[in-house]
Amino acid sequence: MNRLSLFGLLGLVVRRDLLLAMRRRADVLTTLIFFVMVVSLFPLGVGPEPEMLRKMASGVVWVAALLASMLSLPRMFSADHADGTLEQMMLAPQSLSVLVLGKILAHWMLSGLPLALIAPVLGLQFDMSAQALWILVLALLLGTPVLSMIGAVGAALTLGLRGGGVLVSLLVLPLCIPVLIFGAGAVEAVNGGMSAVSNLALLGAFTLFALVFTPFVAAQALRISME
Amino acid sequence: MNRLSLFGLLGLVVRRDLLLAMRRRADVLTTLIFFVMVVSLFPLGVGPEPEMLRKMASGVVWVAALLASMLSLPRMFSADHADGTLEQMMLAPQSLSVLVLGKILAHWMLSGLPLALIAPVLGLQFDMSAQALWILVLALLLGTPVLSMIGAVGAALTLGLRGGGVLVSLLVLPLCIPVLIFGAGAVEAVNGGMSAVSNLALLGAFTLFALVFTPFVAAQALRISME
Amino acid sequence: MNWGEFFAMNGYAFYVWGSYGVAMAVFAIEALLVRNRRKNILRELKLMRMDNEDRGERA
Amino acid sequence: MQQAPLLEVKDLACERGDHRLFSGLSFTLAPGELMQVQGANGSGKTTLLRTLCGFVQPVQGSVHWSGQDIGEWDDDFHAEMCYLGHLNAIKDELSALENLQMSAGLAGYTLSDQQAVSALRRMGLQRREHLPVRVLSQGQRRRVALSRLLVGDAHLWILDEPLTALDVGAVGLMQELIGEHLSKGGMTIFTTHQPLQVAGVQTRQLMLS
Amino acid sequence: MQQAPLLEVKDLACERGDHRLFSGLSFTLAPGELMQVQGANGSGKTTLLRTLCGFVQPVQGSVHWSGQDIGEWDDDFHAEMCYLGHLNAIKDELSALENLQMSAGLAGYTLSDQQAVSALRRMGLQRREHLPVRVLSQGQRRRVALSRLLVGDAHLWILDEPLTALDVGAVGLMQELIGEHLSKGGMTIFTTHQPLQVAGVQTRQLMLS
Amino acid sequence: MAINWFKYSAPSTFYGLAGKLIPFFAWPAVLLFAIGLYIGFFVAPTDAVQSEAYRIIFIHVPASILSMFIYLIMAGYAALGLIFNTRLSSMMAQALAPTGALFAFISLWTGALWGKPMWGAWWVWDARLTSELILLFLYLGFIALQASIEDPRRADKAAALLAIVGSVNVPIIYFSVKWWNTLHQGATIKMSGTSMHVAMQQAMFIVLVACWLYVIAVALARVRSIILERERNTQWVNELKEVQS
Ligand code: HEM
Ligand SMILES: Nc1ncnc2c1ncn2[C@@H]1O[C@H](COP(=O)(O)OP(=O)(O)OP(=O)(O)O)[C@@H](O)[C@H]1O
Ligand SMILES: Nc1ncnc2c1ncn2[C@@H]1O[C@H](COP(=O)(O)OP(=O)(O)OP(=O)(O)O)[C@@H](O)[C@H]1O
Ligand SMILES: [Mg+2]
Ligand SMILES: [Mg+2]
Repeated sequence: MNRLSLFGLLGLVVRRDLLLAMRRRADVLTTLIFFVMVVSLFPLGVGPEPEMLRKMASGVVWVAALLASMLSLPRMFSADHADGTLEQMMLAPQSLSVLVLGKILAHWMLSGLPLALIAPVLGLQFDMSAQALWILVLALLLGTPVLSMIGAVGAALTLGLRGGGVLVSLLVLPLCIPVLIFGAGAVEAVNGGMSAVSNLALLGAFTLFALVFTPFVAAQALRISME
Repeated sequence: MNRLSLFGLLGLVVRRDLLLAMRRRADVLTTLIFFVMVVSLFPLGVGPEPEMLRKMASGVVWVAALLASMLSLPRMFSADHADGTLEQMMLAPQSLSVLVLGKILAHWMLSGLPLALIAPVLGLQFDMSAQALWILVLALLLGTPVLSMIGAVGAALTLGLRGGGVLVSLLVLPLCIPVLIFGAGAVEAVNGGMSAVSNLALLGAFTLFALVFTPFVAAQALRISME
Repeated sequence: MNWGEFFAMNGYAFYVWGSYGVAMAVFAIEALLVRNRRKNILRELKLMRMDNEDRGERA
Repeated sequence: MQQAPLLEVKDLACERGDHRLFSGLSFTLAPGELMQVQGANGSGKTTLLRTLCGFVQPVQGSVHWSGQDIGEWDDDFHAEMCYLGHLNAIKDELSALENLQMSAGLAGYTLSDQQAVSALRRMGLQRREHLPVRVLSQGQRRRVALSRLLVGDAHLWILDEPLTALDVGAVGLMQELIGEHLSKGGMTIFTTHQPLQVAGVQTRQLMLS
Repeated sequence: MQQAPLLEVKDLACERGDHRLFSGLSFTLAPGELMQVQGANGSGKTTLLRTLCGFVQPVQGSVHWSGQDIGEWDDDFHAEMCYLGHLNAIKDELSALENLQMSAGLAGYTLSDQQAVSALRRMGLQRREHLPVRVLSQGQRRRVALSRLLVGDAHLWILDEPLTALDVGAVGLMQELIGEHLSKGGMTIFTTHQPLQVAGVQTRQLMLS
Repeated sequence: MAINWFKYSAPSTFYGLAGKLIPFFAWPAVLLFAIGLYIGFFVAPTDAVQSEAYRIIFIHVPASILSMFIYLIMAGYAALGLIFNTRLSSMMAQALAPTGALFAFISLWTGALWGKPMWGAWWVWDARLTSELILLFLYLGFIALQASIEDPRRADKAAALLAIVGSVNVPIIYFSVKWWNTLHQGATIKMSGTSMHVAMQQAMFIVLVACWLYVIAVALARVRSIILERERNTQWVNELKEVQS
């Protein structure tokens, strides 16, 4: 019997969540389709003027990304909670934070990453320039992990509650506003002829900051919710 | 023992759902707050220029209303399902459609109506004109019942399923697009100096059409889900 | 300065009195809600106590 | 003297998932009769009762009520029956009184405060009529659900484990109530894992394996 | 010969909601000992076991493992115990083999296919190792969960109704497994509503009222 | 003589103490409101630029300041409750949240009514306004989370964690909103350049103190109800004379 290292454990959790997601693919696709749908609703609601659409494109994509990752949040821990796996995770002799980090990573790979990859296609619908599209993808790649991380805290806090779905959005959306601002700001900076570096750097800084604290906080939240 | 008339029954169901909502006020408020929050996210993503905000206002409010009523849908039947009241409703010697219509009405009073009433405040944030605000409220009042009605069918179909939340959005959102287009279009017509009457008339027609069919369809969907 | 002028607030009456009116109304409503909450819990406690005594007598 | 049967079940077969629970089940129930459905956990008792109500469509056979097939949701039948399932169908947020009135309303008739209170009293819920059901104990919650039987005028009672969470006194009361119901020409079909004896009535047994 | 107790519970009191379940509970458990927690439904058995695991914070008293308070989530303690609750902690989508390997991974060690398969065989799951757990019967699902006990090296087993859904053969196997575990110096604390006798070991009883 | 503070952190003793303290905060609050508003409306002169509309400031600024302070205090209490497991501090946090939300609302409302005559718009997406709105959302999240968890101990801990995460985020949110706003448009209109009259400062300060007293009184009154709700099954609650009568 070989003991697992911390990294081994992290890898295991990520592999496990991805495997489970592959076995029930519908869940992953639904997030993506929701994202596409919300973004596509806008031109319908706002009207087809290309000038305006181009201006609002990055904002709309970011808001839609925010909402789409909100929607997939309640599922982050609930399946493990319902079948008792979460109990076993909390009894693991390793730090729960590492397990939570693994789950966050897997969540990002299944929600943030696909959104970032499909965003250019949606950006084209809004007539964004090639450079802006690049920055949009980069910003999404840097920013969406924060959504998953703060989201993990919210999901852990609302675990098993009635009306969890709207509640988790209510808790998490305000905390994600900085990411939204700098994420959407990056593209707009490029559109305005400025450099997006400072925006992207800030997004990266948020990610690092969140990476340090949120797994621990989410682990504490899980402990509170399990009692 | 006095037999209840159909109207009496309808009134009873509506009163009952409103009473329950009053006893657990948090649920109602959460939908409303979610709506306010999503609307407020947009300027943060798109930027604070009043000119552009004014143009996109009605679209944003409509999309947010759509999302907010989507999110409150799963709760429409799930509480009654979980505690067995739904079984008793289906055994009522009256038409199930009437009961469903009552629940739809109550849902609208608790989601659509508050959204319509708070929309002017949000419209002010986007610097909309007084006339546009009026039309916005009117359009919401005429259009949101359709969302509740189509939503009831979706909620009934996904009753008790895993991942019901996103699933119901997927089913219902595409069906609600016409409402979105004409609802947002009404305000834009006024902004463009045209009359909003045709838009509003169409919304009203949708509502009547849905009123005739959806209660029956939702009742059938409930029967299928209960098996 | 007479009262009419005072209440007119130089044309800004709606804004000024709207602010103070709502603020004071909010304070009053909050105080009322707090009092109601206390009344409710006290009534419930009394009911519970009577209920307990009732059960004690029967036992 | 035996009356003509009102409920007739003919050659019934039910499946859940891919699994055949029972088949070729036939029986009749006449006014004044009491029938207990027996069987191990998972043998299909609940499924049978829910088939009688019309929630579950049988894969074969049919259920008749006074000669008519109830296959298609039948409001006349529903007006004459009262079903009490595993779930209590009461709302935590409402008081016992409100719950009873709401249930009556959904079943299609109005109930004065007077009638509702006296039914609740009969079920042993004195002075608890106005408390939110949330604070009641499990047994008391079950009693609120059972008091629906008292206020309705259904001919056929379908009771799925009515004795769950009830104490000895309440079990006695239930036996009494069922006895009264039968003596007025009612019918009862029920499941239970506890013994239930109604004085002066022979309980018919239906065994599911 | 009696060994020094490893698990010590001192003056424990637990509440759920506003309700005091038990208080002043003290006992010790030494290697080779077997303890059964008894009590009516809702008397707090599950709560006690979950308090031992650290899920529930006691309102008073403490739990010690080899002399150390486990009040603050203690990884050393967790490395030496194995908890099996009401829930099976298995994933419907994965096969029995994958489930066992994942559980081992979460408990901090890797397991070769060889080891996992032989544990599953021992639990009577031959030729079912690669089926998704979804299609297994309730008893077989419980067996998958129990096979975790075979592959770990925990000193203390905490089992909440381990016999649920098990047939006679599996109950015998469980008695055998617990006997082996105790003879190797392990400890077991469990609850059950069925009788469970381990040959050659006296079961200590703990009564919650 | 040293006061036994620990004794007062028990809900049973604090219940009585709070009951005695409330009048000492409530009446001065009323009095100071009256004085402050008198000075504000009758002593303070009319502003050269904003005419009479500026008088909104006497309620707007105290409300704004308090809405922010209350969040900090609430988060502090919540953190204390989480770390030291003192029930009373969690109850205080719970009691403060609605008041904080109401002050945030008053700030937004009065600000909007001020903005219309000054800027010609009820609302602009200015950094300060936006972050006040987000603060209101944070309050609502705290209240909603606490309200939707049945078990009070879990509710306390979960809400406390949320409040702490929120208070770490508040500065980040504030600065990002500021940055976002200035990136897009020039400086928004500011209060007239003239320095404030002494009477204005006095009025504002007195109303501020009055608001503080009001907050304390209301929080104490509310925490008394919360204590009763939470401790409904204890002996001492049943022996209270307001329950006995
Ligand atoms: C919805 C609209 C408004 C909101 C939410 C709002 C919010 C705030 C907040 C949070 C503060 C406290 C800031 C601090 O103490 O540092 C404040 C103070 C202040 N606000 Fe507003 N405000 C609004 C509208 C206005 C308008 C329209 C004006 C003036 C024309 C204004 C002028 C001031 C002044 C002068 C102060 C106090 C001076 C200071 O502390 O710097 N506000 N407001
Ligand atoms: N929706 C469903 N899909 C698939 N299988 C089902 C479904 N509902 C029930 N079953 C299965 O049908 C069988 C019969 O269930 P039923 O509830 O009728 O049993 P029962 O006799 O009432 O048992 P108990 O004594 O536990 O109440 C069970 O094996 C159950 O697993
Ligand atoms: N989260 C909770 N909040 C409030 N009360 C709870 C909670 N969890 C359990 N309880 C109550 O605590 C009591 C003890 O529950 P517990 O699960 O420990 O009982 P048990 O002895 O394991 O019963 P069983 O034999 O049915 O498994 C029960 O009355 C239950 O209703
Ligand atoms: Mg059953
Ligand atoms: Mg148990």
